[in-house]
Amino acid sequence: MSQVNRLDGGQIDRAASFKFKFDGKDFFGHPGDTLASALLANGVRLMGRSFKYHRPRGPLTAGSEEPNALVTLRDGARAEPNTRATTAELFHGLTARSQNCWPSVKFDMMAVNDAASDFLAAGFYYKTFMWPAPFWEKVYEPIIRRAAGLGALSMKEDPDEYDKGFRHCDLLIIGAGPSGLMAALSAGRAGKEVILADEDFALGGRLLSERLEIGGASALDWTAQTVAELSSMPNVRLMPRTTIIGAFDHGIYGAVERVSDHLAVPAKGKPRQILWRIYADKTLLCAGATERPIAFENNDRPGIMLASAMRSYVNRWAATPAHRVAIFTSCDDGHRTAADLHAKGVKIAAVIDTRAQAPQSFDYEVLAGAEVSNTKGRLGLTFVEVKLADGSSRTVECSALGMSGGWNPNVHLTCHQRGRPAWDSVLSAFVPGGSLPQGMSVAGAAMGDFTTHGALLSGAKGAADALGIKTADVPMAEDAPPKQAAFWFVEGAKRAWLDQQNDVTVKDVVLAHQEGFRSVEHLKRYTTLGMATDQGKTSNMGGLAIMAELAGKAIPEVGTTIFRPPYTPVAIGALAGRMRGMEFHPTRLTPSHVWAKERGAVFVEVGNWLRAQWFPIAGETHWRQSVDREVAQTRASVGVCDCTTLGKIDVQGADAAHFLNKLYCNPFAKLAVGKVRYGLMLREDGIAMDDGTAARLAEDHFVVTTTTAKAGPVYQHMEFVRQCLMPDADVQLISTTEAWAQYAVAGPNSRALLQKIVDPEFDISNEAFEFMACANITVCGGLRARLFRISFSGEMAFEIAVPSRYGDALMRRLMAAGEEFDVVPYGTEALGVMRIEKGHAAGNELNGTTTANNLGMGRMVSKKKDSIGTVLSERAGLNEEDALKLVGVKPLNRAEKITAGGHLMAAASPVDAAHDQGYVTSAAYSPEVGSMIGLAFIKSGDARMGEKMRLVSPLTKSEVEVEVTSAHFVDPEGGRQRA
Amino acid sequence: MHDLIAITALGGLEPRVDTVAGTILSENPGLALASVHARMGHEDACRAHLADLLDGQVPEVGRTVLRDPEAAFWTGPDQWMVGAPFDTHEDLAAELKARFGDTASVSEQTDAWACFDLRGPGMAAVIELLCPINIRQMQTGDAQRTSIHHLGCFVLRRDPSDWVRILGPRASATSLHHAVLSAMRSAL
Amino acid sequence: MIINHPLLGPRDSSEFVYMGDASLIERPDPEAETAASDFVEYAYLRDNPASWLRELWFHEGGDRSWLVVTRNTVTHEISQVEMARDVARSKGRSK
Amino acid sequence: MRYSGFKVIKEALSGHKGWKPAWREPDPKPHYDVVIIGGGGHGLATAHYLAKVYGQKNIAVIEKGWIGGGNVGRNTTIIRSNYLLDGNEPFYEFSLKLWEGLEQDLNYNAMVSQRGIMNLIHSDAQRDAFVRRGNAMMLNGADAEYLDEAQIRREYPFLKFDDQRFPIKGGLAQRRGGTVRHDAVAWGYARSADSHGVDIIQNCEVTGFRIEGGVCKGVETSRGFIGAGKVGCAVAGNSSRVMAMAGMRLPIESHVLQAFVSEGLKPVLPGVITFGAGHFYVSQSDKGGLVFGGDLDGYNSYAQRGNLPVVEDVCEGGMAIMPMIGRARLLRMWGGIMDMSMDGSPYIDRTHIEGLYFNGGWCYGGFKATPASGYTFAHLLAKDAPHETATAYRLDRFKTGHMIDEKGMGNQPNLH
Repeated sequence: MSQVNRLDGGQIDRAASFKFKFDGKDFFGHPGDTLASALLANGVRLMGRSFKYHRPRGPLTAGSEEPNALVTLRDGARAEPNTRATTAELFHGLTARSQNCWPSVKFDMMAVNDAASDFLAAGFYYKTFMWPAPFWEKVYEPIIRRAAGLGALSMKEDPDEYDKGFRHCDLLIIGAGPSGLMAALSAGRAGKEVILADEDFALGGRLLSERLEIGGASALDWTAQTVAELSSMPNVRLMPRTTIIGAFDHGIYGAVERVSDHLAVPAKGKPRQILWRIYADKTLLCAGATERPIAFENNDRPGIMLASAMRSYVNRWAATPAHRVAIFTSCDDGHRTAADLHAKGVKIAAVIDTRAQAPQSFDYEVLAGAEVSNTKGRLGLTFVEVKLADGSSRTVECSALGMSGGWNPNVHLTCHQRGRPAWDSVLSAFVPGGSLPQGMSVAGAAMGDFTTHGALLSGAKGAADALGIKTADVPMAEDAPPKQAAFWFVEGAKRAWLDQQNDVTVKDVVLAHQEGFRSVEHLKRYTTLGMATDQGKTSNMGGLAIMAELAGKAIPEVGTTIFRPPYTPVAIGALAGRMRGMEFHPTRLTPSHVWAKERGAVFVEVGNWLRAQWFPIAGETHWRQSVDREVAQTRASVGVCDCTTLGKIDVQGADAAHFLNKLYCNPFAKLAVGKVRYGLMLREDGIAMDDGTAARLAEDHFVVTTTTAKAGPVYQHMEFVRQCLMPDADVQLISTTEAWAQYAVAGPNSRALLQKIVDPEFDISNEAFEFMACANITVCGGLRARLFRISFSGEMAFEIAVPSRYGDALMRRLMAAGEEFDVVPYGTEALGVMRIEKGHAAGNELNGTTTANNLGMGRMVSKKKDSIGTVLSERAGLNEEDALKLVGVKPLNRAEKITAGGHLMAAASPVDAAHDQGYVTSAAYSPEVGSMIGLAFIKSGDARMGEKMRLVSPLTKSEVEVEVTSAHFVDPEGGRQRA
Repeated sequence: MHDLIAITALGGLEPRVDTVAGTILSENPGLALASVHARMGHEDACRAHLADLLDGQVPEVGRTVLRDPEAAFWTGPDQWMVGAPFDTHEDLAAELKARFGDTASVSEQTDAWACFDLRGPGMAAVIELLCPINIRQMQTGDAQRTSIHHLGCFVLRRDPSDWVRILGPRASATSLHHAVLSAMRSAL
Repeated sequence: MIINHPLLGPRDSSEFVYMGDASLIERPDPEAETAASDFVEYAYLRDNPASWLRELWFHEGGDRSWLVVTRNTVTHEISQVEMARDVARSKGRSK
Repeated sequence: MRYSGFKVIKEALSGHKGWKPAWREPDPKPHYDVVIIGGGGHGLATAHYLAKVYGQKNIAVIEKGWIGGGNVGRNTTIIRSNYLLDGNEPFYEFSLKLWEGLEQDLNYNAMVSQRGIMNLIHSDAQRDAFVRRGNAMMLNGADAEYLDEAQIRREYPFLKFDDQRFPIKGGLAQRRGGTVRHDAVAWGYARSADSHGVDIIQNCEVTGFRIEGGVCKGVETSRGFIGAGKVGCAVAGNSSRVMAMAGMRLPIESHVLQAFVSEGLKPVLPGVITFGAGHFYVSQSDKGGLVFGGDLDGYNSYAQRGNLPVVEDVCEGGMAIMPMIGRARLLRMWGGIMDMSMDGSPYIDRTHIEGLYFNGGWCYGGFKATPASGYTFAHLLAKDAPHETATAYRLDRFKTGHMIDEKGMGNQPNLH
């Protein structure tokens, strides 16, 4: 098909042609076209179907406020549902499909809903589908759900990348129409840092769509010169294709830049879109205005659109929706459209003006005091019926109808912080209200300055006022005072659309009112008015006006609606940026990672860390084989485990001991230099927060360890205590977690192994370096290191730390030196098995609800001193007689499984919540015990040793008989670790 | 002298260098770091020692003192990070402790951080895609802590001003490197 | 939001960790006879005003200072930012 | 007027002239037996059950603005009873059972849709915790189901399984969980309460309590004094503001929770899915929008709006687990005020002032609790004793040390 509706002129590049496809058919357009303008140029008016009644629809607008012309753009994984044809930039090879129709946009089976529309009035579903009860979910809802939605997801991963970025400026100007350009010019020339953002790909706003003059020359020339001057200023950044999506607190704006949406595929390494966070000292909103439609019978047919949109299509894109066009207007602006179209050679069938005093024209017929009473043409307008001033009717043949009900300032961003717009009775429109977001002011049509000169002037003044600079001189331009009278709907219409996408008609609003849904919020929710993808940009005001009429009140008394971010819908991918896939969270690698990978370790995510979980060797086919071997070999000889992930906090200062005494519930003041002590930290509410060790390296120097998971929160807590509770204490803190590679060397041969690498001047014999000792030492011929004699495994064990960059080499050295002892590297699984065998609490036990008492450490809580949490740990509810106590459990039948998360029931009790005795926190197979074992919190557990209980897990369908035991399955006396 | 071989934060034996459109990202393992935190009541003495070390200058809030061999930047109230060439000052913390004595708490920080130098005409555009720092206003000698892809980092603007140094958590060096390199490919 | 750090100037609030009412600085005397109920009130009861609130923010992604921020919970406007340590001292806290 | 399919057809054929207002707009009477402050879901449900189940006659619900304008009108519509602790689980299971019969009870289709909820599991420790929870649910008579990775792949093939930073290891499902058309809940309860004689008084703001000799005699309002035998306060989000007028400080902070909806899409999600390694949960509405949310913004707020960092955090979670939504667009974001309690669990209790009762602290669990909250609050108001499923929700539990802390985060509300 050729471009039958293409006119002369326009801002398109006719030298080049883009081939594109819509609903399987090939078309041609030009650079500078949108999909909508190119389709109109090709004589296509029908582009989509409405949500509820599946009415045939064409574009209503030429911009981002479009409710109707929604298509699925692109194919395959890049398919992008609900894309507005009116803003989609044409590119070579573009493909688009209409949506919400089957089998085709011209013949849509679901259009049967339209015939049944009487039964589908607002809120009908709340009143029916209730009987019989199961039918809602089994019958009715599936039918309704099948009809839901507009476009479809591809069901494939989005292949494009998105970036996030941050920009700062003195003045953010939102919208590059006359006021925005003038403001940018003023601020730019004054040397201020300026960002000028516009959602369009071309800067100029309405100037691109009008036949106007500025300063005696064409407005297009002025626009081009202005943009050129702005581009040359290093302090001005022009951001076309960028939508300011929201005004957030304190001058922070979200902006989405569509970097590659006008390309078939983004260039390699380049993002599809960028979400910018703009930090603006001041903001000038120059967002323009949106023309209002008029509600009349069948006002939704393809070919019926806003008059200003027609002007845009004709002037900017040289595309007319039809060659015979009528205009329905309540203000002078409709006549401007008629004049522009006429000038371009489009036949104006008539201008139907609601006003008796309508201006007349020599070029076309004007029907004053007339209204459109109906329209015809199922898939595209064929004629309109007009009720004339004298009450008679006539028809006007036309294939397109422009509606002009006046203009509404685009106040959306002024409301993002819940500010309310104010009513301007001269304009019969809402204008920005008093409480704007911090730093924001408004200029141009967004403020109600509807003339070109007014816009230029208010842009210049807006910039000057915001920045305290001189107001720039403004060129002359059109300055006709705006005349707009309110005209919202034609009386007596049966089906007159307000919200075209959601199919909300005047009648629905009347029904809502009749049923008591009279607040604006009730109206919106009951009828879905304004809830569609256009967020009611063209429909909310009409709904309000009708509510006002029904209530016999003025519009501002009925209320306003709040506009919420985003200004236009935003791709979820853009809001996520690069934080997806393997980049969702940063990955933390341990110092032995490279070595462990070489060694074939299986890794596991522990918070953001990746840790070696186990190290399979040849012949092992199941993880348990590896883990059992690692445990057995460690307990029999020696094993090495990377425990760098534990938090390490350097605590220094004269009051360091005093400080730790406050933090830990057990005493620390008298810990000797060269010694380590286990410590339990409580939250102020008396619940255990974290445990770890504190090593006293010097009188005024401790190294505190935390669990891997709590390193951050514990550090924050320590800073709170230091700065807010003990502000005069001489204590300094810094995290050193990643500075040191720290390895546990555990097992009866651990000392012998370490003696091979610890420099000989350091005696690490049991006498010189007993259990819970610590020291600064050197290894491998002089490398500074720290050595701690602590044990998580229950074996004789050490933890040795060296600067992280040497961690890899130290691990290799330990493995080499340990060959003679059959040294084994072990991972987090074996670590877990050995700690469960020893009954050490870990994250599963320190779950944020357990007390020292529950953990069997009640006696550790010092009564002699005040520490965080001690007072509240004494509350009755935390010290009841049958409080949970940490114990061990093992199956009576060794072959049976202990399920972590299983609950414990007394031998003969019913299995229900009322008889719940506790739960298993951790479970593992213990090579030493020869069966699975578990740690459990059981009511009065410490008094129930030997009791036979049932471990039930209905979720995993298991029930096992267990015996309550001590939590210390291995070496309960602790002889091994002291050896 | 010990015989253990160091690896870089990215896990290699040699530092990594990447170039995109003339802007260069290089891993820098040659930096020894130690934090110096004044003891309560010894703030003035601590500053005096610091000034003594840094040719009479003490980095004020948000600033660095850039000089050789030792340099420093402000990290918090009465707290600084001191840096020096690793080859000559590997045990920087011990050197500083000897100098500062009881006037400051000193902690070795060398391997807490991975260090990347980003340098070239596209530096500012890359930084804009990484963190909220106002790079157009940032002066040579400014130091800011910021967040890059959820990683707490220091960004120092060096001399010449097309050069920033990024210190990020060492264990996440791979993620940080990936983030910066992706931003370079995107912006440049 | 932007928090105007007393030392560092304006910083994005996403660099901070929030803890809540700054009355948490005023930890009761554990030796007092009423300590048990004082601590319950301290730990659990809040004014929670719909107006100005003094609250604790930790500059986790910055200089690790705790700040006391006076912020309006209805408008999010911030009127004052202080170093929590100074506030603690002014409340008589010491070691 | 009863609603039915026949009625809809009849009205359609006669121009919808016969529909009556869903509720009256009465002026306040000088005295009621029970005055409920708050015309949200909980307050309206309380009135419904007081009238219908507990046979009370003289009841008013007073609402500052329009009914259903608070959190019942701004949530993510999820219902479930997948709680861990004995203080909570029986209550939420009771609520789920009430949801299951709600439409017939109210003669209003609130579109209760039991499409199931599935919590994804990403680590061994998380699995242990979820197994414990699933067992607790079943021991309390609720349904729960453990799914292994293979089952998740079969049922949710569109999730991201490969190159996943936190691989999916399984899931805990509750098939009876699901979603409800949230606004319809308020309207349905209001219409039913109204039909049982309850006066629903909109645009009537409480400005004070009249308390004499330790006894609450009624409320001062913008429409004059309204006397009451008993006053029940159900204004979650604003509990502290209202109860401060009675001189009470509460164990509550108000926080903003944002929620989001995408443009309408053809149905893809079978039920509710929650990501276990980030802040993201999602379902799809009957209109096709993806309804999703994540974590609190984290700071005290009454502003009903949030900020970008949390928007981004939530979308990051969404893209991590479900990268097919990258090209779907976020249509709207909004914020609700959450009554964040000190242990993450609510309060339904008498106060120290005779005749004054309190219901609040719902954190972000309020919507799913609506029926049981109304029922048990009605029980408390009618019988002066807690309902058997709500015995743990005492205001003094922090004094006694009987916290109900599902997440184990302690006395910091923004972490629950």
